[in-house]
Amino acid sequence: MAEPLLALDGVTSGYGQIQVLWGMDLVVHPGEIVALVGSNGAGKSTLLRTISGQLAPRAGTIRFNGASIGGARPDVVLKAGLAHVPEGRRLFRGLTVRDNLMLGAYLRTDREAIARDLDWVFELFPILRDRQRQDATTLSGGEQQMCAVGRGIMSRPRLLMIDELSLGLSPRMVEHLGEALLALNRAGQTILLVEQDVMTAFELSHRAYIVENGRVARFGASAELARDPTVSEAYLSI
Amino acid sequence: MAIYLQIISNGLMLGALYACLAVGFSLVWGVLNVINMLHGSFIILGGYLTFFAWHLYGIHPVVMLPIVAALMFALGFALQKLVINRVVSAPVLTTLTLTFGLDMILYNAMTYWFTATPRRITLDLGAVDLGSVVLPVDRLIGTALALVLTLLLYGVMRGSSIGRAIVAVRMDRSAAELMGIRTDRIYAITFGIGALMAGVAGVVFATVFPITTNVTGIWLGKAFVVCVVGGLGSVPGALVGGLVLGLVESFAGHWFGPQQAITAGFVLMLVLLVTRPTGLIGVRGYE
Amino acid sequence: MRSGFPLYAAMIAGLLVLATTPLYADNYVVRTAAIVAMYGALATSWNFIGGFTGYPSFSTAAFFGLGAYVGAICQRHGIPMGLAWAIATVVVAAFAALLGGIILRLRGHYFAIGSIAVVELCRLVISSWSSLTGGGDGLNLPLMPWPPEQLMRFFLFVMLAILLASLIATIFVDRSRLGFGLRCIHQNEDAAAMVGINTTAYKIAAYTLSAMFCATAGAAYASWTGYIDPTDSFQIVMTVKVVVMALLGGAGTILGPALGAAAFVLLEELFWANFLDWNRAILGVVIVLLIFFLPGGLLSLGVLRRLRAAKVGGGK
Amino acid sequence: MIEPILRLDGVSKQFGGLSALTDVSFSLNEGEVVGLIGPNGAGKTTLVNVVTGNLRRSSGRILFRSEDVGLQKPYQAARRGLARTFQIVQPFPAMTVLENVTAGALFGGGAGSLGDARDMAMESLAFVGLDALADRPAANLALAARKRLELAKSLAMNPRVLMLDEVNAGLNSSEIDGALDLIRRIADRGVTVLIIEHLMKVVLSLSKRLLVLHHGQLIADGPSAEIVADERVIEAYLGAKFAARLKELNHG
Amino acid sequence: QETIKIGAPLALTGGLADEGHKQDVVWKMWVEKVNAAGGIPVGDKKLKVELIEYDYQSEGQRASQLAEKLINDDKVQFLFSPFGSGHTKIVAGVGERYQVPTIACVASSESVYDQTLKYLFGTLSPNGGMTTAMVAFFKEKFPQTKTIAVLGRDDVFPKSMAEGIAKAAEAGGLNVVYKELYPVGTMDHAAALSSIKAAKPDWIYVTGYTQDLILARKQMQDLGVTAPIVTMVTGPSYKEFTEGLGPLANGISSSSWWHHLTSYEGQGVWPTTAAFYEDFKARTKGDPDYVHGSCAAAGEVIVDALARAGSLDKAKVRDAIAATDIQTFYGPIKFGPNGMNLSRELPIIQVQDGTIKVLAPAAIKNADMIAMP
Ligand SMILES: Nc1ncnc2c1ncn2[C@@H]1O[C@H](COP(=O)(O)OP(=O)(O)OP(=O)(O)O)[C@@H](O)[C@H]1O
Ligand SMILES: Nc1ncnc2c1ncn2[C@@H]1O[C@H](COP(=O)(O)OP(=O)(O)OP(=O)(O)O)[C@@H](O)[C@H]1O
Ligand SMILES: CC(C)C[C@H](N)C(=O)O
Ligand SMILES: [Mg+2]
Ligand SMILES: [Mg+2]
Repeated sequence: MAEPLLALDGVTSGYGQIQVLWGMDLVVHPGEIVALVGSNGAGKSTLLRTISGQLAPRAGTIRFNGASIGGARPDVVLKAGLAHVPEGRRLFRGLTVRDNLMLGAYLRTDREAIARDLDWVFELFPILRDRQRQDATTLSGGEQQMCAVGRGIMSRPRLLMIDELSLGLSPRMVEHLGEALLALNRAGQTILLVEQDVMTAFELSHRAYIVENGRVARFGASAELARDPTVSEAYLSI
Repeated sequence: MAIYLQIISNGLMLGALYACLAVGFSLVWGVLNVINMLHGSFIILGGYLTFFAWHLYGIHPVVMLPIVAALMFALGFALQKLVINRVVSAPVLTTLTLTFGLDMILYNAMTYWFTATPRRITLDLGAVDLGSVVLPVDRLIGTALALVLTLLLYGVMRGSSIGRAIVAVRMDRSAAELMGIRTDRIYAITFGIGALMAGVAGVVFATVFPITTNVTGIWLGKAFVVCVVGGLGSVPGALVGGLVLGLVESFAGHWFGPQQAITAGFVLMLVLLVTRPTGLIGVRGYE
Repeated sequence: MRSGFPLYAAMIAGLLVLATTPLYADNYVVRTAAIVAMYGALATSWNFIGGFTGYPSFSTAAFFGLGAYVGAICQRHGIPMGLAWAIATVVVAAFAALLGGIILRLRGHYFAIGSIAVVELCRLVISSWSSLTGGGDGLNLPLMPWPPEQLMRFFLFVMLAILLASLIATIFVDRSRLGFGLRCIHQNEDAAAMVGINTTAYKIAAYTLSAMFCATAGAAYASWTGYIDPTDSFQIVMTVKVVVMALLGGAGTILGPALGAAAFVLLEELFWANFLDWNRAILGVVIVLLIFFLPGGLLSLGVLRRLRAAKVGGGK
Repeated sequence: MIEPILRLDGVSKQFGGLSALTDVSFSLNEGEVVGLIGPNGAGKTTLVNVVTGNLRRSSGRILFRSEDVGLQKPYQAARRGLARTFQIVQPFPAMTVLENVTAGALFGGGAGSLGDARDMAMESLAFVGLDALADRPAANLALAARKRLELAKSLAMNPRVLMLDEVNAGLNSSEIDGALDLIRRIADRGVTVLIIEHLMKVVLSLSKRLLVLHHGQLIADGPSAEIVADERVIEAYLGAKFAARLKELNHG
Repeated sequence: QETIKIGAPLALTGGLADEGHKQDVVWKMWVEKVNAAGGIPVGDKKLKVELIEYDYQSEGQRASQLAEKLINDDKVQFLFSPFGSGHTKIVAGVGERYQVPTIACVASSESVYDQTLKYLFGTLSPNGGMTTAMVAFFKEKFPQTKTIAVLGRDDVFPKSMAEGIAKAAEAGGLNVVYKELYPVGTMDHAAALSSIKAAKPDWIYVTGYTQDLILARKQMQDLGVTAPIVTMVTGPSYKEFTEGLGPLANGISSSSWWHHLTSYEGQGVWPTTAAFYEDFKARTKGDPDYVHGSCAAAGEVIVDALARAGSLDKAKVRDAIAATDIQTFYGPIKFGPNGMNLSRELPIIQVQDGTIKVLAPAAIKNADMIAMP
């Protein structure tokens, strides 16, 4: 099988005294959508922060696209083609929706390509086109999530990591975002998705990892996990 | 009526100087969220550099402009990176007190080396007499320079990706990191620009006002007022704020006498603080 | 949980040390003690708005100066000294309440700037209102016909009384729902309103408290020096000094500000006696070091922790 | 009929040009548990903000126990018994969990003294099952606990009406089940609950009655069962796929 | 071996640094001379003089603190008060409290002395002496003078001068077309000057300390504000003024308390004005101005008083000083009931091509008044 795009091997990480990750192993192959699910505090966001360089791994290796990026600065990681859409959107107050999107392309210089990608984001999320001059932080939660994802796309990443896609979104919005992600993926975008709503996660992803207390508890093809009774018992009780 | 033309032109010329004086302060405040009590001393330091270059080596102030700019940028950059950066995200109480402490050091050093004796650059450029209005040439030049420099900064902030990054960092540091922006560098650059603008303001002032450590507080106070009047962290804000303050002081001075001139400025500031905390221009993204 | 004992003990001890200086030290030391007490009172007052409520107020010099002027004007109109001080206190408290209603709407940096502007504005108004204040001439107060030692002792005790009053007020507030409410505001003003705290009223109360004792101190100071003028009565430097003192001791604690004031004044004396040319710079260095290495103030030092008593209000 | 405890009457809210709420009218009856759903940006949070005085309504009347409270300040709302939780939880970070709740009891709950307030606080901490963490600083609670803290704080203010803005967002299934049970018990105390939620599972299992906001307008108000079948609601909010999923659940 | 200690809080840095250094120079000069002569005779022995100076950095509160320090720690028997009426008021208050005789050499505003301070004595004569005489003199020289504009610094001395001149001018039949005070720290006089320009006065009278005046003069030039007579008090009394302004200083008139062209004789280490002038010239290469003269005279007052008191007893010395009636190189010194040196004819001066000329009194005049160039 082809060389994985992202490969974590025994990564541990945390904040100050608090250790959160206890040796995570994880791979993402080009063209995949991989989902990370797990309860609150499991360490999903911490994992993403560690990959994107906001936290330095305390042990283990992170290889991206053949090169080791463990402990590299966020800008380096991003340049390498790894974008991180943070939990809770984190849009820039005081900047219009458009400017927020443009900041996604901060490290890029190819003007016309940027313009094309902006258009493409507006097609994915038409509401943003109408609101492009509004202060991004006065958008509703859902609108903000779209803007955040769009901002991630604007950096033209090899791998797009999204934390808590559906947090605070209406079912319809989740569905809409889901379709958007699938469309992205069909266009060749590899995606690592952190998701609370396990059902959505399994529907969207090819493979999934279940994280518990900073370790991988289970992983495998999403369809199979979804069918697995023990899993649905723990996570799918609607 | 002639008198009013004069009053207005006085106000505008003064205002341009104020704008130039405040814009760096406003930027640092807006972006680093730090009230830089050093600003007044930075201005005077720029003035001293200009004066001694002129006094000892006969270097013309205009020639000193880029040199002072470079030196002050370096100073500001270093100061932020080595000292201020360590508390940059602390509450206003901490940062303000820190810069105040730093100012005490710089102030003391300047008073010790240069003494409090006011220094003056006398170019004696005369004045253009338009009959009803007289415009001192040195002020005209100062005004022009002030405007050019301020607009230059605006161009940088608005056009360059550095400018955009500065705003992003101003709003959300860690999210900015995820955009590939190096926040520590941006902070240092911003503070550098702030010091740079203070320095060049000093150069301009050296030809118009006396240079002495006694007035650091006065200029700092003006910077406060201009910022609040115009709106924080914004170049256009500083420009508007400066001009408004200049005019207000000029008219108040004419109508109610010089004693009320300065008071009027502060009253205006307090009123705006309460009624329109974002200033006349308001807080916006760039700038 | 927390016992007030070490707190009170330390407080009494400190006051006694200051109060007994006349017994063994010369007048200049007594004067220094009085200055310590005065700044102690100023810093302790600042603590209400700056420490408990977390509003970066730089108005101290305004209240001090106004107190001085109101007191002076009263005395010049033949009102006896004590009464003049009382009037000064009340008038300035009222002024602070009104002013607070306006500028306490501001937050963070805007409030800081606003509160500094107040100092400048007061100075300008006082100096241009010559008919009442003598403008730049300043005002002379009736000199007190006492021998210097007695005079000095008198003002030492006056300043100590003001300090004590401000400390008692602090302890009282700290234990009351007011203190608790203020600390909530400090933490998160919106959430505070959400749980039913009348934030506006509470902030005004804190601001007024922070003004009162400054006013009394100012009025007393005026009677003491016998001459005041605008430039020396409204000094930005003084305003910031007081804040630094509070931080130095530990903002938001009961004894911290007073302790910080003592430490600061003594340091200043020291540098001043020994390095005239550089004393200002040295103080600057002290401030910088303080910010970096002692952000919690002296009371965050292990030894003194136990005096820290006032942790988040009323939590008992 | 009995007087509704909270009644909105033609309430609108504009932000500059944008109209976040348009002529919204409905009323809540004492003890009712009502769900408020609607797409993102429909104006749900804005609605809550307007009722609690965090935002000033542009027009219309807001009646609490038939008293017009349209101009009240947040703290007044709190003292009247109009409590709410925040979509983004807002604790007093440096205070302990207990102190956080004590604040609610003391200022909102009208406790006579600090002592009483602490007792009331302990009680509602026990109620939400946080009593174990009472002395932890609120800052380092995990999300689920923080949301419970938010609830405990509101409870300590012994509210008449409690508005919950997405208290369950970000919780996993087991945690949600806990929350559901908790909210039910709150309702059993006779507290009127307006629950804003995107997780239909939660909304449906709690509330017999649903309000649907869309583009700031109230497009539906009625029994849950009917609402989820309502074409416009499906169109505007649920989406065909989810509606289908719901159906088979109800049958299966 | 006991010494006579004189304490001097001085502004060696800050806004009044220049002025502070003037005082510093002369006093040091005087102390050396006295001690070289074996000291000051008190009773039957001669005591050396020790001068203790502290820098109060031009900050009033520090001035009073240092005064206390001088009295308590250094146990000085006399105080020399610092420059200017404002700070003199502050220091005098302390001296009074400790009953330490305080000599003010650079405070000339009655308001300083009107507060019944028993221990304060001033070697300058009241400001009044500089206003009425000047109005009369200018009207005589420039009969067409009808209007005057006054701009003064809002500070003890400059303010009292501004008000004094306005009164005197009205009394003298002039019309005051503009009278305003500018606050301490004003950097821009454009507004005021523009208003003055519009009023077209025959006489412009500006008061302030040297640096204010240089600034004002320069901005007058910039804005083309002028009049036949331009007076600045006390600018031209100082060489800093003329040096700072160069040609711009020409034509500016002023008044002063003393000028080295005077030829007084009397007791003390300097028998004649000339003697003082020589010494000073030799030491500083510059001309002395009234501040120098007045400060040196302050020393003489102490010498004389001690001789008569015959002891260092505070009260005795104080009474001796009060009874002073001597002739010195600086002129006669005799204190009025309020402790100020009695009025006398004060020099009216004008800058003419770069140097100070004396226009009056006739006795020492060395040039005729010219109109502003
Ligand atoms: N900045 C921080 N400092 C200290 N501890 C933190 C910090 N951020 C998170 N933690 C702790 O790390 C653990 C994992 O947090 P993380 O946010 O990674 O969980 P998560 O899986 O993303 O949960 P959620 O679904 O709520 O986002 C939690 O116990 C949390 O309390
Ligand atoms: N302060 C504001 N200024 C301008 N527009 C605002 C402001 N607050 C909210 N809005 C707008 O009002 C609309 C309603 O926002 P609101 O937060 O109430 O939606 P919501 O129903 O809570 O959405 P979500 O479920 O995502 O939280 C949104 O379009 C939002 O952009
Ligand atoms: C500068 C001098 C004129 C001082 C002046 N004599 C005064 O009383 O302040
Ligand atoms: Mg997370
Ligand atoms: Mg919402």
